This record gives sequence, C-alpha cells and structure tokens, in this order.
Amino acid sequence: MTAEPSLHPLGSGLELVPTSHEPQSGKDYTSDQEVRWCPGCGDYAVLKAVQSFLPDLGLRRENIVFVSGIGCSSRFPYYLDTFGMHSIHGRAPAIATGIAVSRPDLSVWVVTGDGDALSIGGNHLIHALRRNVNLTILLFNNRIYGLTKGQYSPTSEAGKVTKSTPVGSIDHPFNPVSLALGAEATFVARTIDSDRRHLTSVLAAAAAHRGAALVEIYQNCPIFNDGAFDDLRGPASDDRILRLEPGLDVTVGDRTWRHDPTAVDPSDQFALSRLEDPVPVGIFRQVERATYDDEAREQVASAVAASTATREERLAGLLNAGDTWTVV
Amino acid sequence: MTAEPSLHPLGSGLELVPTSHEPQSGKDYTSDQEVRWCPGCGDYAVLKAVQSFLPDLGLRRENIVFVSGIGCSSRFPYYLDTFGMHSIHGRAPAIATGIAVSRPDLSVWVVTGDGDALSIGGNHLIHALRRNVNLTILLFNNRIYGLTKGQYSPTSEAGKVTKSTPVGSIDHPFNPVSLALGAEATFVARTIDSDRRHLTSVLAAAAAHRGAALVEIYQNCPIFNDGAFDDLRGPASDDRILRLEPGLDVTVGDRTWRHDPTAVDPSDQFALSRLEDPVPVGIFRQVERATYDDEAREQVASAVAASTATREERLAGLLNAGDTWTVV
Amino acid sequence: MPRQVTRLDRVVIRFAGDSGDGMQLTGTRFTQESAIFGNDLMTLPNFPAEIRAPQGTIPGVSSFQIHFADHDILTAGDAPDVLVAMNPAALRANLADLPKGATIIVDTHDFTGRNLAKAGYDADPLESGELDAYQLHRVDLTGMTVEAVKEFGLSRKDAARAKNMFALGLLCWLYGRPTESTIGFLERQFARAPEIRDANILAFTTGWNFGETTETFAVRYEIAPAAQAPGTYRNITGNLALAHGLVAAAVRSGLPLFLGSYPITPASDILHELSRQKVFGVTTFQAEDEIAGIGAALGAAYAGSLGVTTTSGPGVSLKSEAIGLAVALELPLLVVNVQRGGPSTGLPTKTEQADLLQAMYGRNGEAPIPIVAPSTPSDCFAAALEAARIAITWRTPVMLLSDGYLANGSEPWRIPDLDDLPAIDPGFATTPNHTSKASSNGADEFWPYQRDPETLARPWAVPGTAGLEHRIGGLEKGDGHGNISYDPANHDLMVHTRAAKVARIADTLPPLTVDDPSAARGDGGARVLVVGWGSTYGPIAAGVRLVRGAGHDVAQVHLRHLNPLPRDLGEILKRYDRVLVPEMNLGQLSLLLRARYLVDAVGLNVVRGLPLTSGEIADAIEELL
Amino acid sequence: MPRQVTRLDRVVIRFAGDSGDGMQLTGTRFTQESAIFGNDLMTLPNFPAEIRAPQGTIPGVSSFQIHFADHDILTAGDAPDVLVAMNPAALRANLADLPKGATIIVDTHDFTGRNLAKAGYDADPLESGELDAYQLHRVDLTGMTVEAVKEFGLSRKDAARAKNMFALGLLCWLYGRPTESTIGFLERQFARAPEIRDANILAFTTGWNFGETTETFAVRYEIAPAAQAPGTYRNITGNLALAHGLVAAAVRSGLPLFLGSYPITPASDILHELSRQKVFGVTTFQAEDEIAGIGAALGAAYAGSLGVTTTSGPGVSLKSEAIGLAVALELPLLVVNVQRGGPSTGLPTKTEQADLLQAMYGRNGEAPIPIVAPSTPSDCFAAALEAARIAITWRTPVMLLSDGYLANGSEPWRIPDLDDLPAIDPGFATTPNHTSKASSNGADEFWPYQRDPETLARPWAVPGTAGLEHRIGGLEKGDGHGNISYDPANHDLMVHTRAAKVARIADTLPPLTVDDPSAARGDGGARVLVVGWGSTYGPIAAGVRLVRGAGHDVAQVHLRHLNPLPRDLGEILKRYDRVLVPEMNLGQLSLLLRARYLVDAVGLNVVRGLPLTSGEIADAIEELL
Ligand SMILES: Cc1ncc(C[n+]2csc(CCOP(=O)(O)OP(=O)(O)O)c2C)c(N)n1
Ligand SMILES: Cc1ncc(C[n+]2csc(CCOP(=O)(O)OP(=O)(O)O)c2C)c(N)n1
Ligand code: SF4
Ligand code: SF4
Ligand SMILES: [Mg+2]
Ligand SMILES: [Mg+2]
Repeated sequence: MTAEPSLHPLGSGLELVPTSHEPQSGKDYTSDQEVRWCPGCGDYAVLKAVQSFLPDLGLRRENIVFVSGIGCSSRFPYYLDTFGMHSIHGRAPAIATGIAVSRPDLSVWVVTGDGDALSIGGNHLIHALRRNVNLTILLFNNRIYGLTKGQYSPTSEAGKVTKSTPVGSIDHPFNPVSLALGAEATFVARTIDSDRRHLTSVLAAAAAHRGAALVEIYQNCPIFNDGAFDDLRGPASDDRILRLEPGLDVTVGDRTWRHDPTAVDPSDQFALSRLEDPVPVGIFRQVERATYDDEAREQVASAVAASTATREERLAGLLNAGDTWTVV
Repeated sequence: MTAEPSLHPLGSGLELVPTSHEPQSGKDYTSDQEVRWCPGCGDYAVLKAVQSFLPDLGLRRENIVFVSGIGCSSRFPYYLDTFGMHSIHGRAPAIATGIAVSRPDLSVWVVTGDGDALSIGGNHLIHALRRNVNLTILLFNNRIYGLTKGQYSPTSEAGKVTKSTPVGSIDHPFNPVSLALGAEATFVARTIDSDRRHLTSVLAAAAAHRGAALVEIYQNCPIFNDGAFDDLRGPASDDRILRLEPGLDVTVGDRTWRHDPTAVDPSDQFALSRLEDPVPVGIFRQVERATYDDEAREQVASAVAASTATREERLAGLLNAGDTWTVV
Repeated sequence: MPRQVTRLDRVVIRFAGDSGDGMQLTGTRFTQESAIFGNDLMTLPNFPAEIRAPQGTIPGVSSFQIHFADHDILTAGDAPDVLVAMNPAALRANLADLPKGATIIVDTHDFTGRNLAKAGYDADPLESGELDAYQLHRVDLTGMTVEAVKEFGLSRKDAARAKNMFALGLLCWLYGRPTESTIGFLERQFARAPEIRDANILAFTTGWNFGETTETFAVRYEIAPAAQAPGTYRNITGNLALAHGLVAAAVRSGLPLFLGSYPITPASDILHELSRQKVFGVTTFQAEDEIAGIGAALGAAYAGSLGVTTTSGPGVSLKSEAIGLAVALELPLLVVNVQRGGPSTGLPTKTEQADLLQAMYGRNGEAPIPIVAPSTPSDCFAAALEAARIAITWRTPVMLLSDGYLANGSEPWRIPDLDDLPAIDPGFATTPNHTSKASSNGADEFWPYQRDPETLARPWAVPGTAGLEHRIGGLEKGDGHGNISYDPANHDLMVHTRAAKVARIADTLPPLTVDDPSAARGDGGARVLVVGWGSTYGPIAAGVRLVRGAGHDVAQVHLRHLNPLPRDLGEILKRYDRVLVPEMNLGQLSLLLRARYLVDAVGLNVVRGLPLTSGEIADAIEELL
Repeated sequence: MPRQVTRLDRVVIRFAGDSGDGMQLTGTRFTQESAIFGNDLMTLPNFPAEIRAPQGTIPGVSSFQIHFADHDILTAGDAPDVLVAMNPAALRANLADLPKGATIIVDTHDFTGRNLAKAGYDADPLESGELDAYQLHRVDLTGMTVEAVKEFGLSRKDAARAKNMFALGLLCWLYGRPTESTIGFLERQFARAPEIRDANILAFTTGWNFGETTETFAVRYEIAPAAQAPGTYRNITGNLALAHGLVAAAVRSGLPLFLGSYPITPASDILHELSRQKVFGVTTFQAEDEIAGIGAALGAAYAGSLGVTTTSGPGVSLKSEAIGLAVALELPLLVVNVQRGGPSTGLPTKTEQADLLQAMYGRNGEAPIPIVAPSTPSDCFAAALEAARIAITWRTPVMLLSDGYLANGSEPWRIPDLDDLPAIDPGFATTPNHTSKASSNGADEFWPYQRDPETLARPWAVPGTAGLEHRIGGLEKGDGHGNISYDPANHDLMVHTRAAKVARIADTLPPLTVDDPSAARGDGGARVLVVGWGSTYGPIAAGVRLVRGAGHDVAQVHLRHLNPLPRDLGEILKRYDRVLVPEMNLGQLSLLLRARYLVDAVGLNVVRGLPLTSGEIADAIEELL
C-alpha cells in the first residue's frame, strides 16, 4: 500500500499552538526538581538540548505537554517547566493521543526508552505512527533497560550478556527506523545524544512536522551499557556515520540514488534504514499525510457546524428522538 | 540492520516433529464440533484447505497444536482434531511462543484475525517475528472485526463506514506485509481464501520454514465486509494480481528486478509490499536465521550437557552453594 | 369474524428462531408497539455469541422475550406465556422454560426430517404428543409469507426472510397492538429497496389479516394500558440510556466528551451510539486495545475533557493498571463495565454481576475508586450522570457497573426535563493556590495536590493555563506540592487520604429508600430485608411482591452506590433479623456487607448468565421468614 | 592495646551512604560474617528507585540494616543501635530513626560546605551540638582509605571507593566478626583487577587495624553465637530462596521449569537467578511485556512444563486477564507477586502487602485462585514448593505473594535435606477417560473436564499424547466433555465447581499452629489473638514477645494460606475475645476474616513502605488487653 498524497495541504506541527510574546530562555524551561540521572548519563545532554531548543519554538510554555512512560529517560518531564505526565510503562503514546486529539492548541511530546517504546509499548507506538497523530516522539535508545538495572532490550544486539542473559541474548533486535517505516510512519529520524547541533536540527524538523514524528536518539548509559555508540562519536566517527541530507547521493549494495525524505513510497528510505556501516543519522522520511487528530476534529466540527441549535436544545432533541408517546 | 546469515544451517520447520506411519486423510483432522461460521464465510475455505493439507505433512496428529486468539477466525482450533487452544484476544503468539520454546517436537500454529493480530495483539506479533520463533501464523484478514459485529480494523481502508465510524474511518491502515518486514520477519507471504491451490502451496512453504512464518490470508466476510477482495478473485482478476515466484521479474515505479525471497536484505521485498495495483500474492520473503526456540534449547542443552551430576545432586549443590556453616 | 376478547393484566411472549430469522427485530417492533399502546413492559433479548451459528441448530437460536402489562412491572418475566418458535431448534431450546398450558405458535415449515435432526429430535414433536400439555398452534408462516409476497418477484430466500414480519403481524392482531409505527419503521428502514420494503409490509399485514380472517385463534387478548405518570415516554435499552446519560453529563458540565474504547460485547453499542453524537462535540477513539482506550481517555481528561472508557470484564482486567494510574493522578475518568458472564471470555452475550469485587479491589496497591450501578435499563441514564458528578467533583476514576441484561433489555423511560438534570461544575483551577516562603503578596505557586478541605479533591489544572504548569505521575507524590516523595510518613498519609477522599463521597448521598410498607404499622413488621444492587432490582422487587402477595412482610433496599456505601446502610441492616442478598455471582455484595457491618447476610447466588427469577427470590425470602 | 569487651545479646547496625558508596555490599558482607560466626540475624536493605540519584542528596541515600543476636530474633530491628553514616545526607536521612544514646560513626571527609548544603544542613551537625545526645565518632574514613591504598597507584576516585571496606573492617573489629570470608570474597570478586582487589583487601584490614590500634573506641563488643538447630546453614534473601524453591519444585516434580517474565522491581532478581540455572533444564523467557510473560508460561504449562511468571503489583494488574484464562483452562501456573508500594507505580523499591485483595478478586467474573504467602526471607523456599504442589495437584494458577522486604531481606537458612522436600506428582493423563455411548469395551474418549472426584482437578493431557487430542479455551465449557457450552445450568455448575475445587485444597492443609503459651495453663489465659500473613510475621512475633515480656498473655497465629483459609481458623478465632490484624495495607486480611467469620477483627494498618515495628505492634496489642 503506498502512502496516499495528503488529502489537504498540512500545516506545521505547531500551527495551532499559541505563541508567546515574551522572550524565553532555557532557564524558563527548567523545573525546580533535581535531576536524578547517573553521572555521565546521555540523558543530561538531551535534556540540555531540549531546554535550549524549546525557546526557539516561541510557544507559550503552558501549551506544551511532555508525556513519558517508565524508565530512566521517562523521568524527563519532571525536569521541564511545562505541563507533564510521567505515566505508566509503555502507554505514553496512547495517553498523548488522547491529549493531542482533544486539544489542537497543545504541543504534545512523548519521551520514551527502547524498552518503554519497543518492548511493552510497541503496539501503541506503531499505532500512533500509522494514525499519524500529531506527536513528537523522542525514543532514547540506550539498548538496555536502565531503570531496572541492566536487562537486555529489544534493541540490544544478539549475544549480549546482561543480568537476564548470562550466556548471551538470543533475541534478534528491532531496528526502530525500519519498524517505524513498516508501520506507515510519516516522519522518522535518528540522531545521537552527544551531537547537540545534529540533535537540535532533527528536533526542529520533528516539531515542525504535522503528524507523528519519531526521533530515535542513540543515548549512552554509562552504568549498564557504556560505550554502545562510542564509534559514532567524535571526529574518528566520520566514516562510521552517514549524515543524511535531502538530495545526498546514497549507495546501498550496488544501487545509488538521491535521498529524498519526502518520497511518498518509503521503499528507498527503508533500504537506507538497513544500512549498518556506515550508520545513517538524520531524517529518513518526512512526508505529508492527513493527521488523525486533525481529521477527528474536522468530523466533530462539521457535525457541530451543521446544527444551529444550542447544545441544550440538541440534548433535548436527542433524548426525545425515536418513537415517543405522551401520557397526560 | 541487515539480517545476519544463520548461525548454523537450519532445518525444516517440522524436522523435530515425529512423523506418522499411518496414512491420514482430511477426515482425521476434522473434530466432532459443528462449524459455526456464517454461511459463505471465507473461513470455511481456509479450514477445508488446512484439513486437506495437514495429512500431507505426515506428522503425528497429537504433535500438532493450533493456538488462536479471539475473533470469528479464532474459532478455527475447535474444528481440527489436533491439540488446540482458543485463548484470549491478541495473545496467541505469546502463548504459542511458550509452547514452541518448551517443546521442539510440536508443530505449532497460530490462527488470528486482522483485529486479533494487528490491533490488540500487534506487539506480540512483531516480537514473535523478530525473535523468529518456530511458528506458522495464519492471519485471516477480512479488514473488519467480524465477531463484534462490524467495526473497522487496522487493515480497513481509510474512509470506511462501519458501526463505529458512521462518517468514515480516519485511520491510515497497516499493510501487514510491510509491517512484518519492518519487524525483521524471516518468512512473509500473502494468499487468498478462494484460491485453494495457491493457499495450499503457501501453507506448505510456511510450514516447512524453520522460524516464524506469517501468512496473510485475504478472507471474505460476507456479513460485514462483503466483497472486499472480489477484484482479486476469478479469471477477471488476472491483471489485478501479481503472483510472486522466485526469479520473476518485477517492476515497481521505474525499477525492475528479479524477485528473490531469499535475499537477506529485505529492502526489495519491502518495495514489493508497497505495490497496490497489481496486488502481489505469494512469498515475499523466506530467509534462514537462527530461531529463538532452537537457541534457547541449545543454551539449556549445553548447560545440562556440561554437568555429569544427576538433577538431584545438582539441586543439593545449588542449595548448598555460597558461604555456608554447620552447626552440630 | 367477530372474536371473543379476553382481558389479561400481563403477558410474557418469547419470540425464538434461528439467528438469521430476525427475532431481535421482531421483538423490538412488538415492544415499540406495546410501549406506544401504553403498556408497561420489560424485555430480555438472548442471542448466541456467534454471528450466525449454524442454521437450524440449538446454539444458533436467538430469542427475544417481552413482558407487558396493564400495571407497572419489574422484570421481563420468569417464564413465557407464549412461545413463537420459528424452527425445531427454537422449540427445543425454549420448551423447558414454558409452564404447562402455555401457548406455542410454531412455523411448521421447517419441521422437516433434516431440521428435526439438526435440533436433536428423533421424532417430530408436533406429532409425537409431547406438546400435549401446551396449547399448540401449527402455522405455516414461511409458506404463507412466500405465497403472499410472490407478486414482488423476490427470490424464494428473500421472500421467506419476511416471515418474521408475518409472525409479528399475527401476534399484533392477537394482542391488539397498534401497527402504524411498524409500518412506518419498515418504510424508513427499507426506503432504498422498495421490493423488500413492500414485501415486509405486506407480510406484516398478511399476518394480521390471517389472524383476523381464519379461525385458528379463537380468542383475542386485550391488555389495557398501564397507568403512567404524565410525561413523554420512549422505550429505551440500557446501553442507549447510558450513552445518552454520558452526553447529558457532557452538556451539563460544559465539557467535551472523549470516549476511548475498544469494541467488546456487550458494551460496543455505547461506542457505536456515541460515534454518532459528534454534534455534541463528542470524540470517539476506537483504540488498538483496551489499554490504549483508557490511556487516551485519561490523556483527554488531563487535557480537560470528560474522559470515558467503555468495556466489559475482560477489558477491565486489562485496564487495571491504568485505572491505578488514574487513582494516583486523581483525574476524573469514567470506566463503564457492561458486565458479562465470566471468568475469562466466559459467556460474552450473557449477563452476570461478578465484577463487583474486581471493581473494588482489582488493582495493585490501595487504589480505592467509587462504584455506581444502575438498576434498570432506563436507570442507566441517571446512573451515568451520577458517575460523572462523582468523577468530576472528586477528581477520581469512577466505575459504572452495568450488565448484559441492562444493556440489551429495555423498558419505557419517562424522558426527563433538562432542568431536572444535575448541573456539574468542573471548577478548573485557574490561579496559583499556594504561597511560597519567598512570596509576600499572596499565592504565587501552583500545588497540584493541595486539596479542597471539604471534598479532599485536588485541583484540575489543564494544560494551556498559564502559571499552572506542573508535572504529575504514578510514583507516590508529596502531600500538597505533588513532587515525587519516598518519605514513609507521607506515603502513609497519602494512602489514607486517598481512601478518605472516596469515603467522603458518602456525605453527599441521599438517604436510602427502604421499601417496607410494614414499617409504618409500628408493630415490628418485616423481619427480613432483601438487599440488592444493579440489575437484580426488578427480579428482587417482583419477588418481594410475590411474598407480600402471599401475605408476608418483607423489606427491600437497593444500592446504587457500592463504594462508598451509603452512611445509613449500617443502621438499616440492624433493623432486620435476617438479610438476604440475591446476586448473579457467588456473593460479592454479601462479602462487602458482612465485612463492613458484621451482619450475617445470606446470599442467593445463581450464576446462569440470565436474570434471577422473581420466583426463586420469593422462595429464598420465604425460607428466611 | 587491650580493650574492655562488653557482652551484648543483640545489636542493630545500619550502614548508610550514597547510592554509589557500596552500602549494600558492606551490609551483605557484615551479614555473611555474622552468619558464619553463628549469630541469628535479619537484614533490611533500603535503596532509592533511581539507579544513582544525585550524589550527596537525601534521595540518593542507600542503607542496609542488620540485626544480629545471641538468640533467635524475628526482625531486622525497629531502631538502629549504631549508625554508620558515610556523608551528611546519610546522617540526616537516618537520624530520626535513632534512639537517643545510639552510636554514630561518621566519615568526616564529606562534611564540607557543599555536601552539607546538598543534604539540607545549614550548619555542620558534627559541630552544632545537635548530636550531643548520641555517642558520636568522627572518623576520616575516606582520607585514611586513600592514604592506605596509595601504594597501588589507583586514581583518587578509585582509591576512595574502597572506603566502604575500611568501614567494614572497623565494624568487624568492633563486633569481633571473623574476616576470612570477606577477604575470600574480595579475592574472588576482583580476581580480574588485582589492584582493586588488593586495595579493597588492604582498606578492609586497615579499618580493622585502625580499631585495634587507635583509642577512638574504648569498648569492643561481643555477641555470642545463637543456639541453632544442628544442620548446615547459609544466609539467604527471599528472592534467592524463592528462586531455589522453584528449582526444587521442578526437580521434585520431574518437570522442566519455564519462566516467562518481564523485569520489574523488586522481582527482577528471580528472573536473573533462574536465567543462571539452565543446568536444571530451566528456560527463562524475557518477554516483551507482562502479558506475554504469563502467556508464554501458560503455553509452556499447557505443553507440560512447570510454568511460572514473576512480577510485582503493576505486572499483576496487566496479567489479570491471562490469570482468568488460566482459571478457565484449569492448568497449573505459578504467579509470583513480589509486592511493592502502590497504587500505580507507587514506591517501586519499598515493601507493602496491599495486593492481597487483588490476588483474591482482581479478575473479571468468578475466578478463584489459591494464594500462598511466605513469612520470612528463607520461608520463600518452602512457600514456592507449596505453591507448586497446589498448582500441579489442582491444575490451577496459584498466586505466591512475597514482598519487597522478604525479597531483599535476609536471614540464616537451614538448608533442607532433599529427602524432606515434598514429592510432587504431575500425574499426566495418558489414556482416554470416558466411555462413549458407542463403546463396548471401556474408555475410548478423552474428556478434558472430567474431574478427579476427590480434588475436582481435571486431567493434564499434554500435546504429543496420542488419543488425547482436545481443544480448550476461555469460553465456558460443558461439564466433563469441555466443549463450548452456553447452557445456563451448566454455567452455574461450572462456576460453583471451580470455587469448590479451590475450597477443597483446605482439606490438605495442616492444622494451624497457634502460639499461645497461656493456653496450656488452662486458666483462660490469653484473650487477644494476633493474626498475620506474609512478611509481618517477624514484627508481629517480636511484638508479641515484648507484650509477654511485660507480663501479659497474648496469642499469635500466622497464615501461609490466604485462599482457601485453613479449616480450623474459624474455631481458633472464636477462642479469643479480641482479634488484632496488623498489616502493611488498609485492612485486607481483616476484610476477609470479618466477612468469612463475622469476627470483629481490629486492624493495625500502617502503610509506610517499611516493615511494621515490633514496638507499634506491642502498643496495639496492649490497647486491646
Ligand atoms: C508494568 C510495568 N512493568 C515493568 C516495569 C519495570 N520497568 C520500569 S522501566 C523498565 C524498562 C526501562 O527501559 P527503557 O525503556 O529502555 O528505559 P531506560 O531506563 O533505559 O531509559 C521496566 C522493565 C514497570 N515499571 N511497569
Ligand atoms: C480483551 C478483549 N477485548 C475485546 C474483545 C472483543 N473482541 C472479540 S474478537 C474482536 C475483534 C475480532 O476481529 P478480528 O481479529 O479481525 O477477527 P474476525 O472476527 O474478523 O475473524 C474483538 C474486538 C475480547 N474478546 N477480548
Ligand atoms: S542507568 Fe543508565 S540510562 Fe539510567 S540514569 Fe543511569 S546512566 Fe542513565
Ligand atoms: S461475521 Fe464475517 S468473518 Fe465472522 S463468521 Fe460471519 S462471515 Fe465469517
Ligand atoms: Mg533503555
Ligand atoms: Mg477480521
């Protein structure tokens, strides 16, 4: 099934969110709660990046909501001075869907981990993607369960020795980008905790996307999976990383093509997602498609518009519908 | 991430299942329970096909287990005279995983519907596929919830009017084949209820596959979604259907290649899965990769083999391990 | 032909046929006509879990029972006076429920060898004499229908499908029902298929005429209208009343309604109905599973909607963890459980009330939630409003416990005046509520867990409210400020506070109404009290009437609030020597009453997937007298 | 230097420091040495939910308490006699728990301005006089450690990390602990990092020598070994004992063990431990979520394994629907709930026993399951075996209710003789069990729901058994043959039968042991009975001792089986005037006892995330005397 062209031109992911007239700084987005990750945790870098990036959006702070599941990364909302919910394991995409569908004036973010999003929450994630709910989803992939102290996750490499796999894991891992593309996602990107510039640019594009935007963030867990992405860091990593840009010529196997994240057919983007050496980072896919929440609101709005009665009058009409009789 | 070559050559999906010396017929696989689908339901055709096909496997009937979830299609196990479990909604892949991992001598089948497998059970399905558990999964896709009387499903087309979508569905549907390929599946095929020959040949390949084999079966629901696949039936359908065969030249957009279900990189297979006109049926992907259950048993077996003690002696050793002291 | 007319005060008719025979429609139309005629009535549909179980078999039988009367009635009837059986299986499946002497009308057309065998008959019961104790009417309904409609050139199959309308027409004649509404209905229903429309109308009128012109039926019956309070009425099922109640709650609270749901029998119709009410600003989200359904509803509640999730028992099991989160978050949320037969998948299309203790205790940790249960189909409307009032006022998830009988059963409902409906005030927080040490001029901070001193409810501060940014979650929160707290004393305080909050709802409950005519006499009177909840109301009240009719005193009280229990219940229980608790479970309310009040409540516990009968309740009462 | 030696009968020491300071290891080693020395002991670890909460803060404090004695003891101690505080936060977080006069040993190194501020101190408590009521020992543990190990050329940070071993050495000297086992442990633990190994060993011995050579501590203490029954002992935590019990059940039943689990605190260690026991034919499957975990375990059980799933409260919520399926399928399955603070995510690392009613009622429909609860860490072994015996014999899911305190607490365990462990017979069905009408020579059909007349258990017929092919599922099944049945009377029968099956387990339970020394006196004796379950055993027994020590009579009975309740419990309750039920919940066992026996049980309900104290229990008893 190829993605259909969008039914009507979509706007920005944030176009219905009220903007702020006050200048903002990262400090405005910093809550009074002490940050409680381990020293050296990659989550710090992402938090800092998000705190400095949010002011650029120019939104009213009270119209931003961060929803998370459970995991180290899911502590994220506590540290941002916006509205936030630290929910239950794996369910953040579902909860965020309710928020996004019921409130077009909110910028809704989901913060999740590789266990939260891909293990217990895998189904909610793929359904949010296919429905294209207007959410920005940050998936902190440290390839381990951090909070529960180091069991392998659905992105851990086969053979990994962890607390629950003393002689090595035998699970073939998910590739989150491939999975998302297979699940009809309209925006899929990958970035890395340590590269603030890249991270910020991907976040900017994700936030601007109208629809579900999945950003996989490679994140180091120094305690339980230290160095998982070390070869993708620093200058020496240049030949291990492929920085995707629209128009870049990319070669996989014996085929070369020009990378087009806006291509409606995701096949080439999928082919890129299978690359392991070098590892592509950047935006794989960024296409327009009607969002679930816009359409849901549109259905409601047109029903409401079709009636001139007050809500009370309509209620009286509803209760008195069908075959009635009157006793006097 | 490209699928790795298998760690050791894999055998057939059924090689550890004892075979029968008695000649079998479809009647042997027919239970004494009355079949209770609606007249004309596509499930009848699939049941007949399976009942006539099972004898060809030559297995001992008592070593076959059918596990299903909930839905019209999930009544399937009641009608087969094998071991069977009609479980709860969406969970059949998880239950079947426990059966397959603990018992190499069983041929384990999962019967599920588009709601059961892709809505409530989506996560278990994609995890069974990535783990490559030795299961044959029959996904009856009628693009509707039959048993609950006609709500749209994750495979219903956008705009569909159903009991729960009186002004049309706004969900973008899953393509089960794309989703499976994104979820690291090793065997993915599609067939249709009315084409007994094609159905049987796909089932044969799926059963022979060692690992998780997903077979999407287009199935007509005459009551709530009649005719959903009518244009893929009968002689007139020839130009609407693309019958995949290994080595067939296939063209998508401006690219033509030779279809190779055994290609380790699933990208071309994925590209095929996006085709909507014609609709490809047949085997998209069929590659070897170590199965979760074989490896799990291998880890246990080598631990057991490394010890010469009896189980009782080992237990005494376990209980007496660590720092002990004796009071006399 | 002039016919003898016999006056009756009440009749119970059961229409039974194959799943494909349209018995539910037939029953619903007969009901509608009786309602318009002015009888009091109650109905009980009963259908298989399969969409179309194999034709002609016992499991494929679908039935619809209606009890209608010239006085107010309380149940759909213990046993039918009349059985309309469209095939051998329908006869066989229902015969055991008929008292001797009852009337049986059979469609003879299907009494062929093959069909008799399918139904498990060795011999034709119409001939074997085994129906001698009944008043048997053999009518070739199918044959006459096909004959009547042949002018329209329908296929034989299509023609035969109108036989249910023939049967309906005949019964309408027999019981003097008005026919206009059914003809109007058929005109609307089949507006786009004129032949089918006309065939059905003709079958219906032919059935009526058959009664009028032949001599098969020697007597017609008349059941006078029941005295009803003035007002406008409609016949309504529980699921529809519940959906209307939810819409009314949204209107009366001024909130948008957000339903997150996953289809499941027998709750799906609430989703279907609400998906048609977009004009009220209702959003329905058919989720990927029950967890996502409640998750989205909770998200919408957080964002300021009236969040609702509808399901049945297996779905509640899946939602338990998220209900616990709602308890911790202290957000308004309605969880509607239309109970069905359990455990596990159980009996999806049958009724039961075995999820009460799950509603009370089915979550990890101390996670108390209020529970409200409607007692009749139409009462689902008011119960939904009451559940919404509690959820919004106390910022808490509330369980609304309906069941399969209420869901599909129907009765006349006096449509309320909008002004009589309670107004519900969401009372959103709009300003800071706490004064920091640093502040010199009034509240300057927002504390999400600073409570209303009266209700103990916390503020509902929705995103978009400047200055009220805050974070909440499922970890234990510090009293007041709501930040994560691992402090032992705080946890003890919060656990006790959450319990106290729910307990305080009892302060706002009206006194219970004890139905005890003997109490006024002042001579001691009734010694036995019957306590019930939910859909057993009708059977219990009918059973109590039977006992009173036999000259004994007995009292009845029915609970709408299961948690918290009403404040006056303990005192009421003490007034009686014996307490009987009839339930369609193994004694769940009994357990709560025994534990709370140390009263030796006796259970009548029958778990058949069907409503209790007034007869068995009367027997149980009499044993205690 | 010769030192005065004081003899004590018991001491409670709490080691407290930052999460990164290795307090759990320090406490464990001290425990091990005390065990080997022969003291009776119990331990209580306490750590934050964060992996590493911010260094130096109150939320980052991790502690380990050990109570050791020359006689048998029952709890980890209400209040520490000695606090070892590695930084200001550790001091501040624990001070409130210390009785006046207690000993405090602080590492002065971290009492700097910044660290004091992080802990919320305005002034240095070591100087401010606020510790005057305590025996304060200021020791620069870190400084001395760094100094001692400098020869190994470690970084300052690595060197400083050995300070916990210095502290351990010092305490070992102070309480005359044997040191060999710790040195041996360090040798094994750091075998691959010789500098670290040697630095730790040196820090440990330097700490010991510091006590021996300086005059900081004027007194050494001696706690004589406790009299213990002959046997081989080891110190064991509840999670480890539980895992061993599961392995033992597999060995004694001859079944392979299949664990389907999803990690969750505080249950994950059972998964970790079992994943290391492949040599027993144990398969561990880390599933994608809790539902898949139990699903796979149920599948494995169907296929003939001992199926187990381990989790904590939130996971049980998610598993409810699948437990209901297991009830309907009537297959053996162990569901282990290591309870933690709730509701919702609650307090993941704290203990609680608020999931009892969830275990009883947390499923849709009438879905009774047996419940077994261990009472001490080492008792988890026997309780796991008992749960397996019940599951296998009655073909039923069983809930094993441990909790966070049992899971991580430890005590000496007398290792049982294998021959003393119960043998469990899976008794697989191998042949047809029913005679069809057609058969003339014996059973020729297999009926999966034909029950054992004594236990009411159904046959366990695993795939691969020729002639026993059958289908089961979650829909209601016909009695005996097990085919789908919608028959009302059958459903009532099955609901009652499933309940009766679980009730019958009580026939095989041994009589309860009532601890009531006064009963023998025959003069009436105790009037108050204390009833408990699970991990409150120790605190209750200790509280009872306190009351008896004060000269009063009181009786105690502790329940291992919560469902069904033992047959003799009702009669026992009747013997006493007052019944006290202390629980770490709002009165869950109380509710069951009140409902079942109409006894006016009084609850002591404290929900702090910590074990009850013997002191508060003694107070509650004395109020009832
Ligand atoms: C229902 C439920 N199951 C299990 C847990 C335990 N748990 C908490 S976080 C987590 C996994 C965390 O892994 P990930 O999402 O990768 O986050 P990380 O800690 O690595 O950032 C688990 C298993 C839980 N809190 N709730
Ligand atoms: C936990 C739970 N939720 C919901 C249901 C209701 N339910 C039963 S089958 C079904 C969907 C069936 O659709 P599908 O899987 O496509 O099967 P079909 O009937 O179309 O063959 C639903 C929603 C249930 N039985 N259990
Ligand atoms: S455990 Fe790992 S992911 Fe979690 S806070 Fe520590 S470093 Fe970060
Ligand atoms: S409802 Fe549809 S899918 Fe279900 S049995 Fe009937 S025809 Fe088949
Ligand atoms: Mg992670
Ligand atoms: Mg379907």
